[in-house]
Amino acid sequence: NSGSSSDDTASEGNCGYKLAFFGALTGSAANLGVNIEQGFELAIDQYNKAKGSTCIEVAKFDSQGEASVAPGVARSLVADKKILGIVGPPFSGESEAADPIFESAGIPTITPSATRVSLASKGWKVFHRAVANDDAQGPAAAAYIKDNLKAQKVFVADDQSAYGAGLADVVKSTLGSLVVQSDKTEGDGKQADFSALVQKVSSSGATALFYGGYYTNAGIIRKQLTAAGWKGTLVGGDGMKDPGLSKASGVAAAVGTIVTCPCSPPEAAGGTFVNDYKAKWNQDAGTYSDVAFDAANIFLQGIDAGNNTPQKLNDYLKTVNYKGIANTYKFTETGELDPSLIKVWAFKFDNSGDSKADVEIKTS
Amino acid sequence: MSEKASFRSNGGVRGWYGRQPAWVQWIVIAIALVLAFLLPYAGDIPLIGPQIVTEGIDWPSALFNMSYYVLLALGLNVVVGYAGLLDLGYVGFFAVGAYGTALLTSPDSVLYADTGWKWLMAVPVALALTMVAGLILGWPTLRLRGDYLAIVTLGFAEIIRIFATSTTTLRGDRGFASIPHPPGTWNGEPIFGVTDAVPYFWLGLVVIILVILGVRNLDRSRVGRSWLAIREDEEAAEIMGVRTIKYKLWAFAIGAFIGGLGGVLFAGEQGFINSQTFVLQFSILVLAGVVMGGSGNMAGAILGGALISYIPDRLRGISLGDTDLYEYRFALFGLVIIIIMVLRPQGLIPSRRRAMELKDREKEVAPQ
Amino acid sequence: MDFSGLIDNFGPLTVTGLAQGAIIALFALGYTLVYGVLRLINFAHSEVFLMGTYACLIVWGFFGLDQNSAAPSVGGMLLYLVIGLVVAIIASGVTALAVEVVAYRPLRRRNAPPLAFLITAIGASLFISELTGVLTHRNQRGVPPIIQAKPLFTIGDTTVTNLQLLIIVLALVMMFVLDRFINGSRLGRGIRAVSQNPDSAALMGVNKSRVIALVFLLGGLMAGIAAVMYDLKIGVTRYDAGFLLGIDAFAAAVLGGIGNLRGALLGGLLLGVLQNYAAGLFGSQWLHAASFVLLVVILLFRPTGLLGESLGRARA
Amino acid sequence: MSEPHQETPEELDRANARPVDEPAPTGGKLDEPNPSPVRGEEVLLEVDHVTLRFGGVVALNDVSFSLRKGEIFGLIGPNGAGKTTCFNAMTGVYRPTSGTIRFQGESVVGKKKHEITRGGIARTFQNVRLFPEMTALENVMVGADAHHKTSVISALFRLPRFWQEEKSGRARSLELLRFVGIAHRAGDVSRNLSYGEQRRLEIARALATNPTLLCLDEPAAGFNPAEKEELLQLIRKIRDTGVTVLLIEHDMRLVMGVTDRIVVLEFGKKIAEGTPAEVRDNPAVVAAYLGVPTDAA
Amino acid sequence: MLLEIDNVTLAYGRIQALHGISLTVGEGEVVALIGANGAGKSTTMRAISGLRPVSQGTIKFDGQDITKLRADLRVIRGVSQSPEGRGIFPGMTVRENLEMGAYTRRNRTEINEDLQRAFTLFPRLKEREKQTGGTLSGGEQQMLAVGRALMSRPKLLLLDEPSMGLAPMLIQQIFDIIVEINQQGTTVLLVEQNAQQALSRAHRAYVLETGRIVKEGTGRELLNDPAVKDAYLGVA
Ligand SMILES: Nc1ncnc2c1ncn2[C@@H]1O[C@H](COP(=O)(O)OP(=O)(O)OP(=O)(O)O)[C@@H](O)[C@H]1O
Ligand SMILES: Nc1ncnc2c1ncn2[C@@H]1O[C@H](COP(=O)(O)OP(=O)(O)OP(=O)(O)O)[C@@H](O)[C@H]1O
Ligand SMILES: [Mg+2]
Ligand SMILES: [Mg+2]
Repeated sequence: NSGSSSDDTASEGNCGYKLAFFGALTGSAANLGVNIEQGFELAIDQYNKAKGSTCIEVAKFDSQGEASVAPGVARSLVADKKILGIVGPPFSGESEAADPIFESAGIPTITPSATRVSLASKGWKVFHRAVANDDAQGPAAAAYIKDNLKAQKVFVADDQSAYGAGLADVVKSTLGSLVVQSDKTEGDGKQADFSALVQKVSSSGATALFYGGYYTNAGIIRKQLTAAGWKGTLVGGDGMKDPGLSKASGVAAAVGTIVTCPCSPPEAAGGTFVNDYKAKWNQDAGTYSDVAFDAANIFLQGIDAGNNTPQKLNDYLKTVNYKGIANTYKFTETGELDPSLIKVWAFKFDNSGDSKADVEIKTS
Repeated sequence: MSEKASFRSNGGVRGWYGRQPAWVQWIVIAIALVLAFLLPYAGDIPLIGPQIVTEGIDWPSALFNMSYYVLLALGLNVVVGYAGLLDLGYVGFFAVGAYGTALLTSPDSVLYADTGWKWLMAVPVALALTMVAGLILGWPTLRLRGDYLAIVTLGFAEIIRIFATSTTTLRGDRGFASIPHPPGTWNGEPIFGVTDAVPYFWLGLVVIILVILGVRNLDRSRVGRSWLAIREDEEAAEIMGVRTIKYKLWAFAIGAFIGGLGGVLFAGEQGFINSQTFVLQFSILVLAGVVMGGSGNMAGAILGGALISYIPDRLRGISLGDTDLYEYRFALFGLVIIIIMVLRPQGLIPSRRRAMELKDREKEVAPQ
Repeated sequence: MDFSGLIDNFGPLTVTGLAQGAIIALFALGYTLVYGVLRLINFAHSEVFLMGTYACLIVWGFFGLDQNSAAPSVGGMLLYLVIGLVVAIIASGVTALAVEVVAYRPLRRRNAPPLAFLITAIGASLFISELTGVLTHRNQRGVPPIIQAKPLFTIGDTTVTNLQLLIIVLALVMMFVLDRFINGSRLGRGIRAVSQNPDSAALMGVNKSRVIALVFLLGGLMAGIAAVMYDLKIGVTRYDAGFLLGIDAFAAAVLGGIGNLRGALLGGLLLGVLQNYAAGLFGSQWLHAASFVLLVVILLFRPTGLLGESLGRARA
Repeated sequence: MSEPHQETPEELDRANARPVDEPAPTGGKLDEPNPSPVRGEEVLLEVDHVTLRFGGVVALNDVSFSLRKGEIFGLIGPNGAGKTTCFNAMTGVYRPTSGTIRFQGESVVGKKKHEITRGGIARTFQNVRLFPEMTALENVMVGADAHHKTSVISALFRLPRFWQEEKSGRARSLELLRFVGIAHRAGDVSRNLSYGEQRRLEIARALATNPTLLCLDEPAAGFNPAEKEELLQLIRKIRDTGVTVLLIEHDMRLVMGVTDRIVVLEFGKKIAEGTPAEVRDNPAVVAAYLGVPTDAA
Repeated sequence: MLLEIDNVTLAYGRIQALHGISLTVGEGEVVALIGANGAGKSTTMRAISGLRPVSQGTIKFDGQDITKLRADLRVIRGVSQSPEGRGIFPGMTVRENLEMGAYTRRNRTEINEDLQRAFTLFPRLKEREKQTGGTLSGGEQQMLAVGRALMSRPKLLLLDEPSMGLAPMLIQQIFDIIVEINQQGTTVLLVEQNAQQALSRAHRAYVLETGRIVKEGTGRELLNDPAVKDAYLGVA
């Protein structure tokens, strides 16, 4: 019955619709999911406040970040006919499992963080990606290592996740002969003793270690490297851009660690996002909180413009050109961010325990 | 009077059922089957329905998930419950079934150029593969006793997972996408689409029924007797002429086959698999389900298998005060396991044999 | 395969492997002790360890120490270390006893079949680790630098740090003490008696319940020590730390012959070193796979582990 | 009283560790004259110079004897003399260190346990080893299955062979339960049978494998005098159906009353062989085993 | 009365092993319990020592009800059993096995005295002091079991078939030892298949058949009872 009544209530002022977050809210991958959800919810909150009523409702769907759970959750999402758009899914694996369902239901998605290249090549019309894919980030990280760190010997390792391994492979091939050795570890939560990796890094004489993986493993690795007396720089991708890294390793060990991110520093965008976020959630904005905030605003702008069906909203995304706090967004035919808009920044961990914008990386 | 007495001594639903004439039993079975097939519409029952169906996860999808958990429980029940071989790595067979399907059908597979089969074509090959995997696991472990077998099976499952994660052929976390769905069309639409999980559940149900029939046939035959004899006293069994090696291997192979069925269905419904799904906790959970339900009894295994999938799903969206219990679902689940096992060490629906055994054992506890 | 990776780093890989193996061995003792007496795998032992890893961090937190603190002086180091050990031992011991009382004792009262014990243990394990996960938001918790790793001496191109030495020596000492206790003391004899013949032990006046409690307590004690060493070596703990290392420890106990104390030590050290070699030779992603392959191969030839089983026969 | 030698798990492990499926050492003694000549009757089982050592213990020391078809043969001797070990060697549990055992002209050494059973040797155990959680009928049917050919496939699809064998196996098992006198307990779990019933059930289970030779290890243990008398009748009845019986027993009334011939072992060596009357009067046997009445000592 | 058993029943699962037996053992007596295999003799012993729970009836020791007492606490009160099948700790040395017998006692000098006494009673054990229990011969294990049971200085000694597996000469000896122990003040309840020997040494005796006491009397009375003679004393 929700389907029939929604048409009546929705017609006035484009209210009464929902935007959905789809991603991990519980489980071992919840940190990233919660960052994104909170950015997303903040945007809708601000929109509703401006309207003076709960115009657009927040719908949350917890996929646990697992591909095996995602389809069932996605089906329950598409059963809700009031939902016009989805922010998510955050991970590439769950995207593979859930996006076909969204595609078949015709609900537009904007993912703030699923960076697997192949997602854009499946012919999904509802797929949109608000960040650069792995192909953009890898060369940037390599360029930073070569140009800014000027490292002569680089060790490359990854956690075998699709994300981490993909990134590490690009870095490896871009750096070429600078890579003296490489290794792979087990994934997040599957390994805690990295002494073999640490030993290899130490004895390789490398001054930089690129680790393709998430901050959880990276924090441990950084700490064990420091304990073993290795003085080089740890470099990683956006999966490591989280204060959790320094919480594990200790701030002192984390200082100087470089993370690249296909996003601009939110503080650079001016605005009040950073403070608003802190005020609402009582914690600092995390990785991709800002992109999710932007993604939600893109949808809200579209709804405001009268696109009150998933179909219309999806068509709207084809034409959008939105300047948000993290970036300016314009999507290509396949749903990728327009290449001209892709920026990759390097962030550096400092004494605050968090990463601060360092430089924008130019990959010529 | 005597009727009543015998009711008490052989009480409960099972006692009642056992005393009915065959045609009543058939009607009961038929009604149960119809109800099972109607489960996706349980939400439409007034009052009770909303209490049953899940929130936050599509109810038919939850049912489908239950169906492959039930398959896994049924298969593990053959290995652990019937043959008494403690297997802590059963998820390995589930993985082999799913990967077998993916390798033969997914465009991401290295074999795609040569195979690129439809789902249905891949099924028999994938299942044959799991049976071989069962034999490969079974053969070297034949000499091992209970707890040693447990760690070795656990190790095998981990080796399979690590292998899947770390070799390029099995694509690790990248996984296999676009695995085709089962075939068939209805009014020009494919029956097995992406948005509606009901057909998948029905398919799962049909497979479960076939498996139940098959396992029941084996159980009530020389094969089941041999398994039981092996579990009770392996050497005496062999001296009585039971080919223990052969039947242990069959137990592994049949268990693997059923687990593989689960994997094949899973791959066909998801369309995407990667190495993240096949973690150790999964096996341990299924084992907990089998024992909790009542190991050695199919009804118990079915209930246990369904519960381990259903309980966490049903805990979605339930809140106590301000806290959403969903986050606590596995902690609560652990608690539920302890409570069930302490109250019913023989399982929720034990086999008659086990129930009796426990009753006897309880009387023999020395003063404490 | 990277033979040079193994050969070049052979010494350091051995030493770090021994240190990791010593932790695994201490952890494995809990499995072996309980198995020796009750013939059951205490699946919840991993959470006994987990509680130890958190307890010392919490108490260090009371002293204002966290992952960002500066390293304490030598005196402070000893003080904190002892306090951490004591608290971790208590926490692990209490957890072990609680598991015994809540999850096992009711089943023993009912003479339940062995599989039932395994499943309640799994339930207890799930409950404790998941609850910890929720309460810590599944975040990692960093460890204060109680011991600043410093090279102590060098053999060839292999440096041994103070921490590595501490871990290995502590494990050996604890093993020795435990061995003496089990074989030399009256209570230890009681434990051996129950493991060899529970009925006869009762006829000698041994209180079986007390022996069982003692065994859980001893296992908890060793796990507590292992937990502190783990914290110091790894530098981080998390709600699933116990599960992860627990599988290694269980494998080590079985490898050495579950129920055999010295087997646990041997199995732990062997596993730790082998994992490191495998990581050197094939890459770190194969380290667990290698340990399971070793386990399978050894069990094929020795179906009851390297030293055979039985707590009672630990002597032989 | 007897001192039951329990086969502890460790011992069994040790025995299993010995590869039983290595090729049998063929002693080449077939042409040599038979050590215990059989007067024209068919030899069923031939134990030929069998020696069996456990580490330092010599459990059987160059033992030879042979059984003729259709007789009841007694095997007696003090505790630890090697009687049970002899059974174990015949049924494939242990492998002789040297010597051969031939059954119907074929060596059984190195054969698998279930092959030996299918070949026609069945046994009971000194300490009852039933399948405790299975019913009496199921226990016997496990024995009957030894000669069934139902495969997993025909059981799975309920092919005609399954129905046929299941039906005949059940009928035969019930008949055997009746034969040993416990048909009324067919549906009871064997653990709940009394000791005497369990021993009978073991005999029924062994008979179900359709043996040519039935080996009974102290079947009268646990029987009172009246029950022993019944057992004596049962053993005769079994023999009358054409089954040869090999009997280990410490109860001399039973042994002397039922056996046709007896071999006496001591410290693993054969010290006497002959009819019950001959053995009873053999001074070596009296000294080693029968002894002087205890109250006169 | 040192031990009073009143109407005790006991079941193993569904097997009723004891159907309401009553018996008494007076201070300083040797009481024998005879009966066929499976009659319930060992079960009676297990009920007294607390290894099995009784389903009905009471057991009083030294005037106190011990029916629900844990086995190890009964040892402290003075009940000690040499069990059927001997129950040796196979991985412990002979000495350790004997010391296990004194587990509930603390006084080292007394324990050492008793250890010496056990070695005097069974010189063979002294020879084997450092050998592990599992490697002993059957007869030696039996001596060890009896010696171990004495180590707790029991008021009541329960011996379950102590002559089992012993050579004829040793059988004679063990019965002599029982008499000697008894004369030193220990009450003995003796289960024996060797009825001839048992009855001739016992003050009183009970005959057990399928879980019921069917006869009682002095040792000599039963020795001459024709029914007993027929059933339990027949030809060797
Ligand atoms: N697996 C084994 N390892 C070592 N010694 C063994 C083993 N099995 C039997 N023995 C020894 O072999 C000898 C013969 O044992 P066996 O069981 O054949 O005796 P038996 O004649 O059947 O005696 P009983 O009348 O007590 O049953 C004994 O000394 C026994 O201790
Ligand atoms: N653990 C057990 N489980 C089931 N039944 C048992 C158990 N122990 C003994 N019984 C049964 O209880 C009854 C009494 O046995 P018990 O051992 O007391 O006899 P007993 O008089 O000591 O005989 P024996 O002379 O053989 O030692 C027998 O029927 C026996 O089969
Ligand atoms: Mg024997
Ligand atoms: Mg007895």
